[in-house]
Amino acid sequence: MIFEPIDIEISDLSCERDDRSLFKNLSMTLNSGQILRVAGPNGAGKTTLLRTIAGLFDIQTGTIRMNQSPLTECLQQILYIGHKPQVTKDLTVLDNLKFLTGSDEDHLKRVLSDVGLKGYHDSLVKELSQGQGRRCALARLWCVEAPIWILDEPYTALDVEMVKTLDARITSHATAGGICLFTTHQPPQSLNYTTLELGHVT
Amino acid sequence: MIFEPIDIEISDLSCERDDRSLFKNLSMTLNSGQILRVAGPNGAGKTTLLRTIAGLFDIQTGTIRMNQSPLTECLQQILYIGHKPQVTKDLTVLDNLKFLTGSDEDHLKRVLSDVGLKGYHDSLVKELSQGQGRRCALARLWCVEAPIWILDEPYTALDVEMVKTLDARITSHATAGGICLFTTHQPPQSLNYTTLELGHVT
Amino acid sequence: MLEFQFASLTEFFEMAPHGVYVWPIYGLGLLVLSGLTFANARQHRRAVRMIQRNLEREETHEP
Amino acid sequence: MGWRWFHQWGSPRWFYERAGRWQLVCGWLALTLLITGSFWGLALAPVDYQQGNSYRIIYLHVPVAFLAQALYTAMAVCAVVLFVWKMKLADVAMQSIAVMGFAFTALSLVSGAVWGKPTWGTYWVWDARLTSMLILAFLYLGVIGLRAAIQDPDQAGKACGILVLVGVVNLPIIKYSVEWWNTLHQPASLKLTEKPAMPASMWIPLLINILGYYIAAGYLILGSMRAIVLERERRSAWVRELVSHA
Amino acid sequence: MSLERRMFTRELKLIAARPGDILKPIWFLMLVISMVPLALAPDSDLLSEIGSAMIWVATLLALLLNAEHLFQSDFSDGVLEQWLFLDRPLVWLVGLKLITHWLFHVLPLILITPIAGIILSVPTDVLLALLVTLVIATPALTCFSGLGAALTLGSSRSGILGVLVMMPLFVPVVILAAGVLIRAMDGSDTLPLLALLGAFSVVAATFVPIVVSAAIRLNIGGSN
Amino acid sequence: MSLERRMFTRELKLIAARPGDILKPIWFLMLVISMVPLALAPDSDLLSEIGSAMIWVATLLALLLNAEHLFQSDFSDGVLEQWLFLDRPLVWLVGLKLITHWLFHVLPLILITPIAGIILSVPTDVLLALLVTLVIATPALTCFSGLGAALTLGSSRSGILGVLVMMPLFVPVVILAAGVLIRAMDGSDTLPLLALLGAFSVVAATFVPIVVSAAIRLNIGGSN
Ligand code: HEM
Ligand SMILES: Nc1ncnc2c1ncn2[C@@H]1O[C@H](COP(=O)(O)OP(=O)(O)OP(=O)(O)O)[C@@H](O)[C@H]1O
Ligand SMILES: Nc1ncnc2c1ncn2[C@@H]1O[C@H](COP(=O)(O)OP(=O)(O)OP(=O)(O)O)[C@@H](O)[C@H]1O
Ligand SMILES: [Mg+2]
Ligand SMILES: [Mg+2]
Repeated sequence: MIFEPIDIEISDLSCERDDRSLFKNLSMTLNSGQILRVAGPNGAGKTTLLRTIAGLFDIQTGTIRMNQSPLTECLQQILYIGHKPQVTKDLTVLDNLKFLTGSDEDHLKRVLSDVGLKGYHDSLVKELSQGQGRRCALARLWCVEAPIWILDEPYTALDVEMVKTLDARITSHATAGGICLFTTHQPPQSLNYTTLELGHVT
Repeated sequence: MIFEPIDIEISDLSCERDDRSLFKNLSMTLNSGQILRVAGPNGAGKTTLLRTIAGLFDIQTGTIRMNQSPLTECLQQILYIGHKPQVTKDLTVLDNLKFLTGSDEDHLKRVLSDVGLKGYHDSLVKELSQGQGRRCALARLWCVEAPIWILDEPYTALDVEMVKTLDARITSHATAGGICLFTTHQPPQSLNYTTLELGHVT
Repeated sequence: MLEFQFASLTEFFEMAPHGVYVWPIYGLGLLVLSGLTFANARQHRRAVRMIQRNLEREETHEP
Repeated sequence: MGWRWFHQWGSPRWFYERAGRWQLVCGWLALTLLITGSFWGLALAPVDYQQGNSYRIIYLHVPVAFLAQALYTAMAVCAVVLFVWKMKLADVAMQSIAVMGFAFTALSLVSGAVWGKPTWGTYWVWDARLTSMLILAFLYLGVIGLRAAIQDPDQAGKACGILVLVGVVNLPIIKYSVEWWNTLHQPASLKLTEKPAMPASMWIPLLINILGYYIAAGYLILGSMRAIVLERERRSAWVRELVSHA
Repeated sequence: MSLERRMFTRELKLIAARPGDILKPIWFLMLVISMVPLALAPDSDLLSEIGSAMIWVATLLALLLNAEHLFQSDFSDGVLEQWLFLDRPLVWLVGLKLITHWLFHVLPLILITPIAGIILSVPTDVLLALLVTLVIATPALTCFSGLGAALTLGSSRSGILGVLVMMPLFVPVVILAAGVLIRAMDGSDTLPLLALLGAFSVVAATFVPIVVSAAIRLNIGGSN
Repeated sequence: MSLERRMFTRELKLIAARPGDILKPIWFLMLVISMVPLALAPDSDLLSEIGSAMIWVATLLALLLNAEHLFQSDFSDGVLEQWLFLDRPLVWLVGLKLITHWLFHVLPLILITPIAGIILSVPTDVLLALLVTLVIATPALTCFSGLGAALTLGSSRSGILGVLVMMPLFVPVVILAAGVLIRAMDGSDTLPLLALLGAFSVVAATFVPIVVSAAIRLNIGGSN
């Protein structure tokens, strides 16, 4: 599957939080096929930036446009996975994904075996280990057709093998013309990305 | 400061969870100065093992003794930091640490600047970024006199610099005769440790 | 001593004037007892089926 | 011999195999007794000169009410056994007794309430016995609710055990206080009929039914315990063997 | 499967996974109802006089307990923020959520009130009026408590705070319902008051979802 | 600073950080109290007859809402499991927690009841008796609700479940208190009943912390 060409245009974005300027006059354009890692020390404002681009945090100054139209009209194009688990602890893995993705059961089972959760489809999420829970949330990447991925520390709690699987998935998404923004503190080895460094603060 | 010699003797420890055997007949002895990394894929049982040794999860079969006496009598010797935040979101950084460590304010402020939270002592924990919150929880390592440290994924959400600081702290703890058990998926670079590999499952 | 206390079966079922109170109660009692019996049987059956399913799963995973 | 006999109860397998047979015996025995007793009570026992035919509810109401109270005690005994001897079977028993106990309590409440309509003219009065029965129902409900809320069965069992024991300490206090509350101010305007000097043809069927309901409860508890044992022991070799042969 | 059906089945699955969410308020209602005679004397005349009012207040409280969780756990799991990325307007989703909430969480409470009525010896005709007022008034109450729940999502331990914030809005509903019950006891005409209650519910159901979705958007913006 | 003082100051800080924890139950109490006259006819004879009982029930409910959070947030933050590593027996810490809870969360509720009494036109001497019963009975109620809270820590959305589970145990307390109030209205001697209530509280305060700490340990064992 190949996505339509898409671009995100960020201009003059500034954000101040807790009396501290996190980023100032940030301008950039992201095009189809681009993978961008937002880097920076703890508290630099990576999460804040990602949430702003995802439309979850109000823009303080500046503009963000997608294919020339304002952000709020294009939210369906975005897949956002953040710090929070994004899944309901009391539901099974399968039910969670069914609701979030709308895919059918067979497809989801195939996806689950891709992310190493084969046989766990009817475990409750709260019975999973930390990393297994993350895998469940990330399984959405194998289902959804949104071209823009915004992933906040997707590698957290994943073991080495799953990190590789995820890298491969992100690469294939970019090849298909999607855009991926992510943050992480351990730079991933098997991924081609550009880096946006946010100021040093802590 | 130098700790009294201490040893942990684990013999024949087995654990089964959710109908799956996580580890079986695990036996080992940990001595003063040892750093042990528990490794293994997601769901292997690392957290379960660490919680068992910390006395937070009931031993199913086997025994754990510290300096020849049963585990339950030596819990004050242990410092456990797990997946959960371990800090109260609605309190300030300083108040949290005051309660957990009992150290005085001046010392705590010094510790906070060691872990890169200088100037954040009266921020509420919920106003911190992910990594800053972890730093706050880890600040306890600079205050407490417990010889046995049990850390479950301490590196999560930390930036490169803080990872180094933490490595250094663990090393100095071991040099002083303490014991450190930890888990992580990205093997730390600047640390000398032995590894216990838990079985492959997922 | 043991004789049928009612003149006819209809009278027995009417149990004038309290049939409306007596019979539903006995009906409910029957319902509860049989319901619990049935529920137990079902729970047992489901346990067996779950174990069988697990065994089958293991067989497919083993080779 | 006594000790070994006691020890066998620690083995779920031993229990599962025996319980099947006992259950069968109990089931048929209870059926016979209940049919006999109920038919006798409904059709053959003489009419009560005061209450008319409505009194025939007694053959269900009284056995069930006795049972509702007895089962709570049984549950408490199981809790003690669980904590003292760490016997898993006691936890299983606790789980099934809670459900059966609630069912019988509810049945006695409903049958009593319906009986109240023709005799007292109202379904419910705040009589001491009725009130403490209602609270007993809530106690059972608490045990069931607590177990349902906790995922891990071992943990749920222990939590329920604590609750049951605290409840059993309180049960006499509740009963006493409710009685005292009811008689404090106004003499109860309505009373459960005092034990009448019944003719034998009235109390014999009652006795039969009491026995019948007790055995029926045994049958039901054994049945549900077997199912639970099977589910909890699903990993053990004997269960796997049993199921794969079935 | 359409998004609407997915939301609906999810709600059903959640209820199956946590039946307590439905049962707890019912249980609470019954306990409050049985505490009243215990704290008072066991005098059935007095009880039947205050019975229907007690049931109303207790149902109201049970409803509040219910609504406490309306959005909270989805919010803290991060599922609620995913609603923004769905291809339906937020108002629509909120309305859907409120409807399913009324169906699965409020209706059962109403259905249980006759038993409470029997325990407190409420006369049958008053009981009927009670049921009717509850059915007509609860949509408004549900909307308001939903608004309260949405407004307080941001505070970490909101608990019943949101509901308390909304309590003043409940006052007109309670007064109208009490009026209906008093008239029902007298045997006079209850229709005009019921119509007023109904109008209140309709207006609330029309406008409140818009406000609720604004409140949700607001609170998502402040969280991390 | 000794551990005891640390726990104490932490509790104070928490209250300062979330004043809602104290204010919500007070607010709830006042709202319930003001809903009752709204839902009933504004008949002050009837009100003063049932007033003190209503205040008792409302206080009980407010207390329960209070206790819901006794251990829950510390448990899910992982702070509660740190108690096991402190050099005090768990029972001692639990007792301390229950005492601070009573002081900071229950006492304010009791202090507010006179206002509720005025709203419901409860006579002064009955009001006095009400206050005394509340002071004497609430330690037992606090202990029981603490037990409920501890028992249900293991379930993900326990909410008021713990309270519901414990409600039957409140019955003796409510009945005894009702007895005191009725006697106070009559003007007869309330002392024996008060002594009984006091004994109940003392026994509960002695034994319940042991059971609570067992329950906490149990639930920590099952969590991750
Ligand atoms: C909801 C209403 C009622 C409840 C909860 C209830 C509860 C009970 C209980 C718990 C017992 C067993 C007492 C014991 O252990 O000694 C009992 C016995 C009995 N009940 Fe009821 N009852 C109710 C209504 C009635 C009514 C309306 C009648 C008849 C007018 C009635 C007649 C009896 C009789 C005759 C006994 C046996 C007395 C004895 O052997 O002590 N009950 N009931
Ligand atoms: N809820 C909040 N209220 C007030 N200030 C906040 C809040 N959340 C974050 N901040 C502030 O905003 C800054 C940036 O936070 P952000 O979460 O974007 O950092 P980050 O780069 O994602 O850090 P990390 O690597 O630790 O995840 C932090 O320094 C913090 O002080
Ligand atoms: N609360 C629970 N109830 C039932 N089973 C559980 C529970 N928590 C974990 N498990 C099971 O125990 C196994 C081990 O979990 P554990 O958390 O110890 O893994 P882990 O090695 O720490 O994994 P990760 O790297 O993902 O943190 C998991 O496979 C999971 O299925
Ligand atoms: Mg971040
Ligand atoms: Mg883990």
